[in-house]
Amino acid sequence: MNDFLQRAVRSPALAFVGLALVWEVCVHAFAPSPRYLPALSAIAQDAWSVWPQLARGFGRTLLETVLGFAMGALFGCACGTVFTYSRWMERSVFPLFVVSQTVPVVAFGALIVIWFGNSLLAKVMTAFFLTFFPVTVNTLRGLKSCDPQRIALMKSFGANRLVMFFKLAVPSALPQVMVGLRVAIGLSLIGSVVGEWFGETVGLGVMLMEAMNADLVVRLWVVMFACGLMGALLYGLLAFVERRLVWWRSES
Amino acid sequence: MKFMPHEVMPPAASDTAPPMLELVNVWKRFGEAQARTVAVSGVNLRIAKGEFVTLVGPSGCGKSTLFNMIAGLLPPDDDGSLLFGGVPQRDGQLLGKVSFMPQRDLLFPWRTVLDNAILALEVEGLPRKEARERARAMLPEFGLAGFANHYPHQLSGGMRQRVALMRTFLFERDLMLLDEPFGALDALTRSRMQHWLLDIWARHWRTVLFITHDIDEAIVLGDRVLVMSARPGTVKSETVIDLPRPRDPSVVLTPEFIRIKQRLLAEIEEESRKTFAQEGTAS
Amino acid sequence: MKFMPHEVMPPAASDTAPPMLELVNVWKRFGEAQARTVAVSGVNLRIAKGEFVTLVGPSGCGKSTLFNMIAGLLPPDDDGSLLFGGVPQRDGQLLGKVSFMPQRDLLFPWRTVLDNAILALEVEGLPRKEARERARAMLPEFGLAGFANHYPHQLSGGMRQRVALMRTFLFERDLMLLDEPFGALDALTRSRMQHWLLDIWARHWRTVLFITHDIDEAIVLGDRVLVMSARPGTVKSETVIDLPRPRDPSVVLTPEFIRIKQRLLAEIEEESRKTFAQEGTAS
Amino acid sequence: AEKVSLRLKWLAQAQFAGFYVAKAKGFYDQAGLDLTINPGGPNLNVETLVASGNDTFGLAGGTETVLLAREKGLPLVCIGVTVQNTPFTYVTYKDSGITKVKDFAGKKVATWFTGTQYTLYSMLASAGVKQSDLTIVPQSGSMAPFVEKQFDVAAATYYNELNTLKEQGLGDKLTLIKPDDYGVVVQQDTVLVSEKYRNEKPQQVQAFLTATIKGWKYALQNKKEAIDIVMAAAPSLNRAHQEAMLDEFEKLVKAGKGTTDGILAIDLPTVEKMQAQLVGYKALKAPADLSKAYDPSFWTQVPAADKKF
Amino acid sequence: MVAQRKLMASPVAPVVLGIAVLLAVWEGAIWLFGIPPFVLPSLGTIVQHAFTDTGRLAGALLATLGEALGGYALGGLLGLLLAVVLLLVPPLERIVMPLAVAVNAVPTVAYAPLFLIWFGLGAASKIALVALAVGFTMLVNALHGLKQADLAAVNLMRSFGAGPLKIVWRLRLPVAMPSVVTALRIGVPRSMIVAIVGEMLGAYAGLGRMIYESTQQVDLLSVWSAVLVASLASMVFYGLLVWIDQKLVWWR
Ligand SMILES: Nc1ncnc2c1ncn2[C@@H]1O[C@H](COP(=O)(O)OP(=O)(O)OP(=O)(O)O)[C@@H](O)[C@H]1O
Ligand SMILES: Nc1ncnc2c1ncn2[C@@H]1O[C@H](COP(=O)(O)OP(=O)(O)OP(=O)(O)O)[C@@H](O)[C@H]1O
Ligand SMILES: Cc1ncc(C[n+]2csc(CCO)c2C)c(N)n1
Ligand SMILES: [Mg+2]
Ligand SMILES: [Mg+2]
Repeated sequence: MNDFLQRAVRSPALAFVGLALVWEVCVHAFAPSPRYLPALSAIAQDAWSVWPQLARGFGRTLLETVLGFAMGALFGCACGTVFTYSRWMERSVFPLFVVSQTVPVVAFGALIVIWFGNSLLAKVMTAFFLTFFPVTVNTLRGLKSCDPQRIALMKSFGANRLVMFFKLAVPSALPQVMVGLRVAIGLSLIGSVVGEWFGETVGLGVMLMEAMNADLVVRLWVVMFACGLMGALLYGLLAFVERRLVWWRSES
Repeated sequence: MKFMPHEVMPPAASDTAPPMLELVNVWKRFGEAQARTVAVSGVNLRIAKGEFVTLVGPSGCGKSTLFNMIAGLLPPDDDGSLLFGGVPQRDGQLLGKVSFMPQRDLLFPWRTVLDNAILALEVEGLPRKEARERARAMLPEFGLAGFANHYPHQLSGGMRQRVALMRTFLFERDLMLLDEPFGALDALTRSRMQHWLLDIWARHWRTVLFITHDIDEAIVLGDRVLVMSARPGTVKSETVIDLPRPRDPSVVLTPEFIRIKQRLLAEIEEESRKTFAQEGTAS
Repeated sequence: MKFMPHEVMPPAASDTAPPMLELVNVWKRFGEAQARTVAVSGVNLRIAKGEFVTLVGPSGCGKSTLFNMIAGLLPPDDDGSLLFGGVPQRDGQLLGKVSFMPQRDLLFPWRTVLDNAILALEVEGLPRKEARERARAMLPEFGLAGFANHYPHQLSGGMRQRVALMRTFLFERDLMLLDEPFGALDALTRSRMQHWLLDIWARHWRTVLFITHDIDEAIVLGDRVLVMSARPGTVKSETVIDLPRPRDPSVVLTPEFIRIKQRLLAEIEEESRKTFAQEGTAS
Repeated sequence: AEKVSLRLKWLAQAQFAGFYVAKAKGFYDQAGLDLTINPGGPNLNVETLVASGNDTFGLAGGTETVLLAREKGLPLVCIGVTVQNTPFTYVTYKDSGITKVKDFAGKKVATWFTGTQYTLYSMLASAGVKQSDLTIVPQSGSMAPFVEKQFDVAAATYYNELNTLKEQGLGDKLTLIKPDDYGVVVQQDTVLVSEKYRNEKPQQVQAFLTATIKGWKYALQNKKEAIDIVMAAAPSLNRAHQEAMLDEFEKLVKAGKGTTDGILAIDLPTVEKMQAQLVGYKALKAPADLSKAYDPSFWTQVPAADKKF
Repeated sequence: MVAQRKLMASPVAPVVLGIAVLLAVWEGAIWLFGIPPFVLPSLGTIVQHAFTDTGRLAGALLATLGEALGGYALGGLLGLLLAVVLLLVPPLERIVMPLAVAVNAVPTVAYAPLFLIWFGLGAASKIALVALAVGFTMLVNALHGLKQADLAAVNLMRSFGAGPLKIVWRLRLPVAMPSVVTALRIGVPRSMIVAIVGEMLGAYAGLGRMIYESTQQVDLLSVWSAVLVASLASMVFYGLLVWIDQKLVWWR
């Protein structure tokens, strides 16, 4: 019991409760315009008033995010790998990746709709588009930073490229790849939300647009909290997987 | 025991069959211009199948570099050539044919002791289960019983070296290159490992090239002891050790042994002194 | 030379002043339940100021762990205590007071030889320029002349060890902990470094604790030789070496030396044998 | 039934009540159209989507957008205009002392640069104020900077931004400076179809326009039901805001020809006037052939009973 | 033959080839599928248009570049700093990381209205948005990198009496360098795009404003040329970074 209490005190949850309290008290004490900072209770109330749409939107956006992330992660890892082993591919394709990342997808909503229709796919593609780049860069860096002496050792065992890749390169790169994935999961969420601005009817992105259009500041906060929650959940899940996958202590 | 000037051939079979390994005028230079280091210079060497050759020399003289070239990990400079069974070897052709133990242990931090040991077997394609069983049986002999599932960061320096040693022994090849394999071991563990090595060498008619800083070890183990000169490292002398085998540890007390040892020591010291005399430039 | 059973005090000053370092019933256990390894068990030890104590023992017996605790890097288990100048030391209080050379060289790959050597000086706050000058002057004595601007990956194993050694020597503290500092060096380089160490020890009245696997080295250098038992490691015996100083390298041929050596060897071998006898569990 | 789609210029809201009502009441079905309403969004260019054939019909920007799109070679035709008067006004705080366009001189005036800026230019011209006499700054979607008094004057649509300001209690603190009062009329919310579709399937175009007009008439006669229908399409909207929007929008739909001729009437003389202004500001290189850009023939054939109140 | 080998080895050739392939695919698709110019204009016309409008483009690019660079520097610095602080105070990490993750998961565009209120329509709001986006990537990467230091090396530093700050400065930061550079790489196109998207939602100047307004006025060629300019700028920016990177990790 005591142990439990101690852990509860030290857990971040308590800090969050504290933070929320400070927020609420400050808003009541200083009464700033809700445009700057609405009360937490007001945000909760507003969330409650639209919870069925919120729940549906959350589910929809989650689906888009996860699908887009999965595609982006796979593609990113694959590209990072190809770039590691082919300098030529890296030099010729990588700059195009950089270019692609500067293209503001939001500006090309019409093209997205023309190519992918008013479908789930369109949102998944925008999520994918934001996801693959950080994964590629981190995979590339992870694979390239493999200890040359260990590579030499594996070579002396007559390891072919495939064996070398799976037994040495992948475990060496894994920690760095996971970092890429952690950065990417948030971007994937952003991608799907923005994707929903292209003629979607359900989703957090739609609610966000509506709130912005009607200047509903409190609703804006509700959607922001929903996005933050989803992002944190997905990130937490990823961090959990990472602890399972990368358990060893680093030794440089 | 005879002392032979450099370039004289090793004994026995060497005159008839082509040597297992032959180095002709092998060079290795690192860096450019001012920062140039000549690590290995004009090494000529013949090693017959089944020989046990030990290599001693001052620290930094080029021993590990030579090994790296023989293992196929480092291309020699274009001047000379490297022959294996009489056939010249091009870059990397020797990979997978030589069991090589590098000076640093290079264990993989994400693999347990057991899985580090079977690394080479896995590369060869042996099923993991079978490989593990073979390795597990060896653990007690390497003083690692009970540590099968430990990770490298949980091991002592000597234990790490023994795991690396196991990994090398499990990768069974005709030519073994061992770079200071017993450096971090205490006397008894060291002599145990020596026994184990000699046993494998004798039973499987392996060829062994062995770097050490311990002259006793070099003499007790070797058919021949090569002394490398200070940088730019080359083979300065070869000494055929014709002490009878099996050699008892007490052999170190025989006058013949002591004579060899003193001569070798003097030679190495001469070379070592050169290292310290080199002022100002990396030769 | 007298052989003393464990717990007998070291010679000289020890009866009057408090010892420089005192370990009382120090334990260290790693892991939980089944996977538990008792690395150090109930070590009692007193080291007087100015003493040179060498520590030998089978590989994996807990020597490095003991050093880590003395250096303040690893907290001992709660059972015992660690006193420095008679004062009990809490966690980490010894940091910065002991010059410690770890078993692995731990050079920083992004620093040149020179900058690796001055690392401790920089931490102390010495201006880089000055620190570099001091280090540069030492390079030839460490056989590293001309390698000031090389990076660690361009060095041989022994050269790396010498850089680590320089780094430690430049960090001047009353107590030095050296964990197999000469393991990767050839005979002459080793004896040079030994000389250097003895010189520093004598001139600056330092206290030295020194781990080695080389019994000759342990006897030639030490005022006392401690033998550690197999895991769970504890101090099994202490031998006061009263060979006169300065000791010539030829001392190893004296009958007295040989007698000590043989006894110590026997002891270590007995312990080492236990390591190999341990079947199935990590004690 | 023919599968067709309509692309709106923005998300579902009361501004588009006519379409949602027509769909919910089955007007499109009865006309043999299986219509999907696709919401719009920022940067979702309705003109491109209709011109490329991705959507059959579009509810797009105003007169200026139609003309600009035509000039860029988009094969679009306008078949109806929803908003008959300029739907936006310039607002300022009463305490700023600004009451007319002449007072803009020396002030910071915000406007949308989405075509709306030409309205401002025209207003300034008609009042004899030079553009260089004031600071014109771009305005974003949010009215916050105006509320924060970062500008003296800002643009606001009657049906949305102005309501937002009113909801924040600023209603009676504002002065409105209306473009229409200066003879500048910009009709908005044009119904577009591609030339290709118009030529190939005129019956469907006719059916769509008739049903849409019926929808608008029904919506404006049954506003509560209309709001119910809109709210069903986008449940997280604020009902009061939508009701206010429909009230204001009704005035715009019924203004000018909207009442005299009927809902969605095309007022070509006004368009021509706008075109002249755009050419004057070099937004357009040359006057377009309005008979190609506007096709009132479908609207004409809508029975008067459907389009007149 | 030799000339050909030389060409293959040159670092520029693959880049040129990559771009050439992109061009070929682009123009080929227009030709093959008869894509009308309002859906996808030919690159030739875009470039041509860009040259007729250099004044406006240059001004817009300058504004955007300023915001992107400012936010990039600020975010990179703050992210690194925060990573160091979190490393030094582990309990803080458990509180701040989930918060940072949640903050990062909210789409940039959702902050835009708030940031426009808080920081105004000028460059400050965009700089803040960019800093937020780049800062998080840096935080995650740098924190990972800082933790990569070998425990034994940390202990060595401790034995020299080095305090946490000295250990960070002399050991952890150099170890983290590759990770930091990875974050900087990901940050380049991201900073540009966030600045652009921020501008689309409200700005006095910049490529984003140009893109938004041109879209609304169906001036699609202007949209494309603005995007082209943004992409070229980030490619140059990225190339510069790669060059610095090669200088930075000199010890490999
Ligand atoms: N972090 C750790 N976790 C678990 N076990 C450890 C850890 N560190 C050391 N050990 C165990 O403690 C024992 C003693 O290790 P230590 O490094 O002190 O040995 P040593 O005497 O220095 O040996 P060597 O001469 O081989 O270096 C070993 O069995 C080792 O496995
Ligand atoms: N990659 C490299 N770049 C530059 N110089 C190198 C490189 N590798 C080795 N050297 C140099 O080559 C020389 C020989 O190194 P090598 O490792 O072969 O010595 P060694 O005989 O094994 O020494 P030790 O006994 O100390 O391990 C050294 O002077 C070293 O500095
Ligand atoms: C003709 C016309 N132009 C601009 C707006 C204002 N507006 C509403 S939403 C939005 C985009 C925000 O991302 C803008 C600028 C309007 N209502 N009507
Ligand atoms: Mg070596
Ligand atoms: Mg040790």
